[in-house]
Amino acid sequence: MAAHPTTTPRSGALDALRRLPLRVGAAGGPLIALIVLIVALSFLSPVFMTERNLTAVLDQVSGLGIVAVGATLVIVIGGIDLSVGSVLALASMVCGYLFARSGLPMELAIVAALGTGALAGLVNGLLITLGRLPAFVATLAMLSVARGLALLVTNGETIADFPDWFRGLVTDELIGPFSASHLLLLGTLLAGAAYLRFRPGGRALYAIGGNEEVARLSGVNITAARLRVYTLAGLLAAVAGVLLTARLNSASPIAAQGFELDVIAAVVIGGASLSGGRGSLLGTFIGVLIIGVLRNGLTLLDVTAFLQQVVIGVVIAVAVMSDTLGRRRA
Amino acid sequence: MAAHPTTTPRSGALDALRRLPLRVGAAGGPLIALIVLIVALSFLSPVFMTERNLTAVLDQVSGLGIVAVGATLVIVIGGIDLSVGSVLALASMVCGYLFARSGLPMELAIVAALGTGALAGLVNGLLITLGRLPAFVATLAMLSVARGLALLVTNGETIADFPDWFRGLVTDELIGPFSASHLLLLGTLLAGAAYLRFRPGGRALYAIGGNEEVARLSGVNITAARLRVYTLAGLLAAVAGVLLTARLNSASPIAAQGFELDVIAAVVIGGASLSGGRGSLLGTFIGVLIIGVLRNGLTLLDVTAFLQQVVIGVVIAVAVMSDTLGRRRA
Amino acid sequence: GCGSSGDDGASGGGDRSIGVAVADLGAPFFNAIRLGAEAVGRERGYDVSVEDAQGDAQRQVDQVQGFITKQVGAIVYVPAGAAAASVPVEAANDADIPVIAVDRKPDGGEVLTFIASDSVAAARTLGEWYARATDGRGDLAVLQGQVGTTPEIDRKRGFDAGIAGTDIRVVAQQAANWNQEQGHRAAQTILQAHPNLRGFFGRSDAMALGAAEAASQAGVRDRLVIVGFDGLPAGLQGVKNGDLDATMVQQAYRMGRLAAENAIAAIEGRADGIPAEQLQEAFLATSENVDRYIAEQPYGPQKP
Amino acid sequence: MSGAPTTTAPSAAAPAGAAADGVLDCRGITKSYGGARALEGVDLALAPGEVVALLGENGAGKSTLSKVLTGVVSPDAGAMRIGGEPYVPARPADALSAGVAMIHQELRLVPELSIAENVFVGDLPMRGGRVDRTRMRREAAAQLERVGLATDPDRPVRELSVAAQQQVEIAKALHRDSRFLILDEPTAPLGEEETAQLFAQMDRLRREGVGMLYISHRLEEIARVADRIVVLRDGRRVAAWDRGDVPVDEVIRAMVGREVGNRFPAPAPPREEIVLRARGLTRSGAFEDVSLELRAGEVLGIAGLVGAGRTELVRAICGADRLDAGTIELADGPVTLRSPRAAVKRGVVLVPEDRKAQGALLDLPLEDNVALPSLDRLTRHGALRSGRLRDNARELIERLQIKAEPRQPVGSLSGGNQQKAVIAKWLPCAPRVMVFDEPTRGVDVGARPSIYAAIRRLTEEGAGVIVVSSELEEVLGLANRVLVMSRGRCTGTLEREQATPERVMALAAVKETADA
Ligand SMILES: Nc1ncnc2c1ncn2[C@@H]1O[C@H](COP(=O)(O)OP(=O)(O)OP(=O)(O)O)[C@@H](O)[C@H]1O
Ligand SMILES: Nc1ncnc2c1ncn2[C@@H]1O[C@H](COP(=O)(O)OP(=O)(O)OP(=O)(O)O)[C@@H](O)[C@H]1O
Ligand SMILES: O[C@@H]1[C@H](O)[C@H](O)CO[C@H]1O
Ligand SMILES: [Mg+2]
Ligand SMILES: [Mg+2]
Repeated sequence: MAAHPTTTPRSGALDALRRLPLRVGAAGGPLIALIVLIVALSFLSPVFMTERNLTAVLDQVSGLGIVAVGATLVIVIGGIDLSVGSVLALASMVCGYLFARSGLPMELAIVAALGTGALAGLVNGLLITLGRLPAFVATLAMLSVARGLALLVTNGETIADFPDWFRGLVTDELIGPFSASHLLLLGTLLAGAAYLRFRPGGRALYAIGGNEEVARLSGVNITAARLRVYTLAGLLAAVAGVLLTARLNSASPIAAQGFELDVIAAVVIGGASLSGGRGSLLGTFIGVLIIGVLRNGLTLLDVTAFLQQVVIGVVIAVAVMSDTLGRRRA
Repeated sequence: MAAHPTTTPRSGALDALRRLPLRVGAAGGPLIALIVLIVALSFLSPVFMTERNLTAVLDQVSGLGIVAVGATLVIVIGGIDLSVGSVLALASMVCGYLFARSGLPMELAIVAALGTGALAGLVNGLLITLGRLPAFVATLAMLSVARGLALLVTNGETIADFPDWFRGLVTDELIGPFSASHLLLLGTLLAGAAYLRFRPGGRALYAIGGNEEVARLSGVNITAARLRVYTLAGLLAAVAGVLLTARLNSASPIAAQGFELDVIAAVVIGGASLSGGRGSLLGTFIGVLIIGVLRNGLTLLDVTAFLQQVVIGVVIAVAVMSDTLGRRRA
Repeated sequence: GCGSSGDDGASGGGDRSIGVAVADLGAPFFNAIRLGAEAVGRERGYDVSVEDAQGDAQRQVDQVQGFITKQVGAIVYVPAGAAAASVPVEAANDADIPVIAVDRKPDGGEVLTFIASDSVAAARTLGEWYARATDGRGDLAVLQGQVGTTPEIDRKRGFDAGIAGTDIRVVAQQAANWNQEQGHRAAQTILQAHPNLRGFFGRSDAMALGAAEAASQAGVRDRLVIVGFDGLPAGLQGVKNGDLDATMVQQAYRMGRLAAENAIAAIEGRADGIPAEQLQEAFLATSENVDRYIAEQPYGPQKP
Repeated sequence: MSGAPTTTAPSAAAPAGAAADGVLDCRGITKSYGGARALEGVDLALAPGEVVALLGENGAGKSTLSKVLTGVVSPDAGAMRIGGEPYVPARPADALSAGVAMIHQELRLVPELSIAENVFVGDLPMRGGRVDRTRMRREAAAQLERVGLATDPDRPVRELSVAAQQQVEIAKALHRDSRFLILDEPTAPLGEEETAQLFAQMDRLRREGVGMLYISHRLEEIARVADRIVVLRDGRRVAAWDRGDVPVDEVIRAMVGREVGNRFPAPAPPREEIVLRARGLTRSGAFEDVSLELRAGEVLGIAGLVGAGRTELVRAICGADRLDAGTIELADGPVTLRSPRAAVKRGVVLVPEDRKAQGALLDLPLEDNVALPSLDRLTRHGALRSGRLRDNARELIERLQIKAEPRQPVGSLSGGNQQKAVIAKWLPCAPRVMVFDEPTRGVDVGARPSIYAAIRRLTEEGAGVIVVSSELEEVLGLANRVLVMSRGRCTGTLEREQATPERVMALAAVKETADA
């Protein structure tokens, strides 16, 4: 039997070192881009590296990050969810309506909002599995329907003024400088990462995205997995909707328009492939941070508004390119 | 040797009839949905079936239709172009700026606008081929950059007032009730369909989308095909931008926001698959008409804006579902 | 103090800077506010940094947070989203940074002043003019801006009051989100459904211009009375050409200038005299007086 | 059907009294795709501890029957029982939980996942609520060793050669501890050594009481592994023997319904003219310093063990992979082939070893598949008429005797016919050098002659042909000369007369190549 290079024994430490980039996987390039970005901004802006600003960045990305966790799972199975922005707004409106207009206790309103999001996600899943719709079509339909419903809840009006404790979810520091929303983001990321790594259901998602037929032939219940993932994506959009309501102290039916592209961008920048089978939550988190840090930095640096859009586009392209080109060379 | 259904001799006429749905291919379901929609609207609204209203529908979809031709080719090769809305706006602004601010003859301004669109498309293509970026990332970056540039052209201002002959492109009836913009739409569709069907370069696109490696090993020049297709998509976005300028008699840097989803929706409703290798311009045209007729009909019926969004979502889902479920049963 | 005076803000390097957070710079109205603010900044030697929320309230909160981090001397806040979020104002209050709100009034927190057109009164004037121009009869179609926003609500209220008691019937209402293309598309279809239509009220000039274009393309422009709102350069030009019959001229550029001047006054500790609300008059422009408004350039100096 | 040599009456029942002993028993299985009958009233019994060989031409229905047994497709009629109990698998998962596993004919792995995960997809080992990765890796390594694949179980499957992937596939099926195992052409991509290892595993499983259905076109293997033989033709069971060592000719007659003549046409003597001369070809990690010459009208065979670097060598010759060093010269001078396109333009074409990933466009019709390299040629007056595409396809269907219609998507063809489609597309290009990497993988004995005839015709037309095959017999039968590789190096070149299996194997096993 021919000896293959990988079987050649190597020194343990060296081996571990050589594996390091592999561990970060496809997120290696974006990680470097993120670090470059952070270092550059620390030099360019005196306030960038302050605790206050960094927690502000966390504030700004918590919704994006939470929704991106769901989107990562969706993308790992080779799907896509365009409806997250609309579902977020719908959940926010349900929460606001039930509290402010129907007088339900805030806690119940939150539960109902989360239920609404999960339900919307489940419907996406059903359209895709039983209805055999392409995910793009199913979630595009939901994008339209959920937005319409969000507007219908109050006939387009915004709802303002929520209880103090509720707003405290995003403002009050719970542990160190971290608010409940920060912890929620962290918790979601960790739980998602653990699921993808350690649970059979999570591992199976890669198989489904990598080759659905193989997964099916290997006895994986694809329908159940799909339903689970889309429901979760809807639920997490609702979580972000509730947090946004707390953050803005108001529920708006036109919140988060175009949000789906931000979310998918974060996931793809983090190394996931839209054709499925590849993606990690570490990568997604890096993608989320790149977007957050970039926007924050451009504001701090006084880059003019129109130029910001140009710069954001260029940085995204360069960040991902450094990764893909690097990988080819290797 | 096993007999295949297609080898069994059958009566010619019956055979032709049975083949009919196959000829329309994947667009069969949407075609039925479109017909149902048209019949229903004819009953519900007395003006729907008037020549005037139907040409108005054509007016409204001409931009969408022209851009969707490019998007179909992009999707057939397994790509995606998110930048069309921004490129459309950029081309429109270039055209407006050169004419109204720099005093260039309108003809030259148009040529420059088309060149800008093609260039943006070419850059997309280069980012994807040489830069090895996923199409989603490359065109998302372009979405941001082109929008920023469109805003920078006039520092955010709108440009109004164009020559009469130019506005006539969308109003003056050239042949029967059809304006130049209608003919352009038709011409683009036919040229695109002929390219896909009769030109080697067009046929090869299906191979690239079906399995890139197979196409490569068969000697197809994939890089050239990609560059060609994305450049064309940019050029057609610019054509739509010029037409929009003529239609509104003004150029706005925020035109066509979110347009990319409309375009992709039309193509996918028409039976193309986002994973590539499948799609036809007949299908795309049906998809475009479904969107156009639906919006027109709901406005004619004075359905309120919020409800419209709900209805549009539901109809899109049902239209495509009738297709996919039908195909499974067969 | 809750940041409504600038006396303790005179120290610190960031103090010769103003942050301008605008709802959506692609809309000419908002862009004119920015241009006004920037002009004042240039004249007075202040840094004016502008952020564009592109219509997203959440992003705007992030951007205001950035201003606070940078410790700008004052913030000019043109709220995005359906309703003006109070959160950025409260955050600025906490940081003792004075806030000048423009166009849409935050429902919480303390602003130094609120600058806007008196939309209700202006829309009422417009409604009354429309009623006269149509002899108080006929079918009217309305193109709505983004539903739920203050200007949309106020313009509806004012205009309805203006046409109250007449025989004008609103036969179609379609949302066109302040957007010219959507206005064009909706108007084109409405014209099919209502061949006897007498007029359009576009709740912004962009939408009204879209309707005018659709009407002239359908060859029915002459039969219609089309009114807009904003007094954009294109809108005024439209009135001059006969595309529009009337519009209400908002003094967008002036509002931007005023906001920046107030901001500077606050930074320099001279905020005392500034009233809490500064409603700007909006003027009715028709073919008779439009030249005057074109000359006045309410949206700032126009390029040739 | 007259004259079908049914040696033994198709006795539906397996060895006596089997029903009680957990026999997998199918009766009257019928399945059509659209109007095409793939199976018609097939009976089959599989007892624990026996190996039944299921043989038949391409398209006879072997894979379809396997898929029915494993719940991948549902039969239109017929019933199945295991140990007397009704067995109605609606999904593959049902079959797996009933203890029926399968190695699929087309590779069924997730390229992005590691070997270990592929082995355990759908059945991950757990500990304390989480996937036990240590155990997974350990058990995967053990399984890999059993099938003779010495590599790191953490490697992603996409990096593996087709043969290695097949070994992973086998490991995956073996680990399940199934009662029944269906092996659909498991040895097609394997070399002798890997095949021997598989058979050893099958012997072990037989002792453990696993019942196996074994499908193969390598009829020489049958006597070695099979206890019984069942032959399908056109979806019907046409012959069966209660022993495995039936003479190959007899089996072939039953399969094909006629005599198959001399299997390998003797190669014609080559011409003088050299069509390909390669010097010092090197691609690091794959092959080193390989030189070769190919004459017009010559067939050059390349032999070697799996992993010897044959595939990599020919891919590089055809522009599919980059060369690190070396020069290539064609009849009209030296060339640099940076892409397959550049090679195709100069008449150097490749039939790749993995038809599914590299050869066929499964969703597209046959006529588009076989026209792909010659689209320009088929264009007249600027237009590619569908009539010409169809004629082109009809001609190739005729020439290679492909059982398909021009409009049929290649994905719905049987494996052997897909292979023919992949070969067919190059024939209209009149290649000057045509490289076949495993030309007859999955092609039945009755159909191989048409491929061999195509090779013969190419050489008669003056092309040079390179044949890489894991079936030594095929290389020896077709080639004028045989180049042998071991570990990425050329260890020798033998003229047809000298090329005995023993000498080739000796060269293939050479460990150090200092002076070969
Ligand atoms: N999905 C499908 N759609 C239509 N026809 C099919 C499909 N799958 C198989 N067939 C047809 O069914 C028949 C039997 O095919 P099957 O794959 O069972 O043959 P096989 O005996 O396994 O052949 P091979 O030795 O080439 O693998 C063939 O005529 C084939 O074309
Ligand atoms: N049995 C194996 N164990 C581990 N790795 C293998 C094995 N076989 C192949 N590989 C891997 O695949 C690579 C490519 O082998 P390659 O396909 O070039 O060999 P080959 O001589 O063409 O064999 P084949 O008989 O499959 O055509 C090898 O370098 C090796 O890394
Ligand atoms: O008044 C303005 C303009 O009409 C603008 O187009 C949208 O926002 C409103 O507040
Ligand atoms: Mg088979
Ligand atoms: Mg090989």
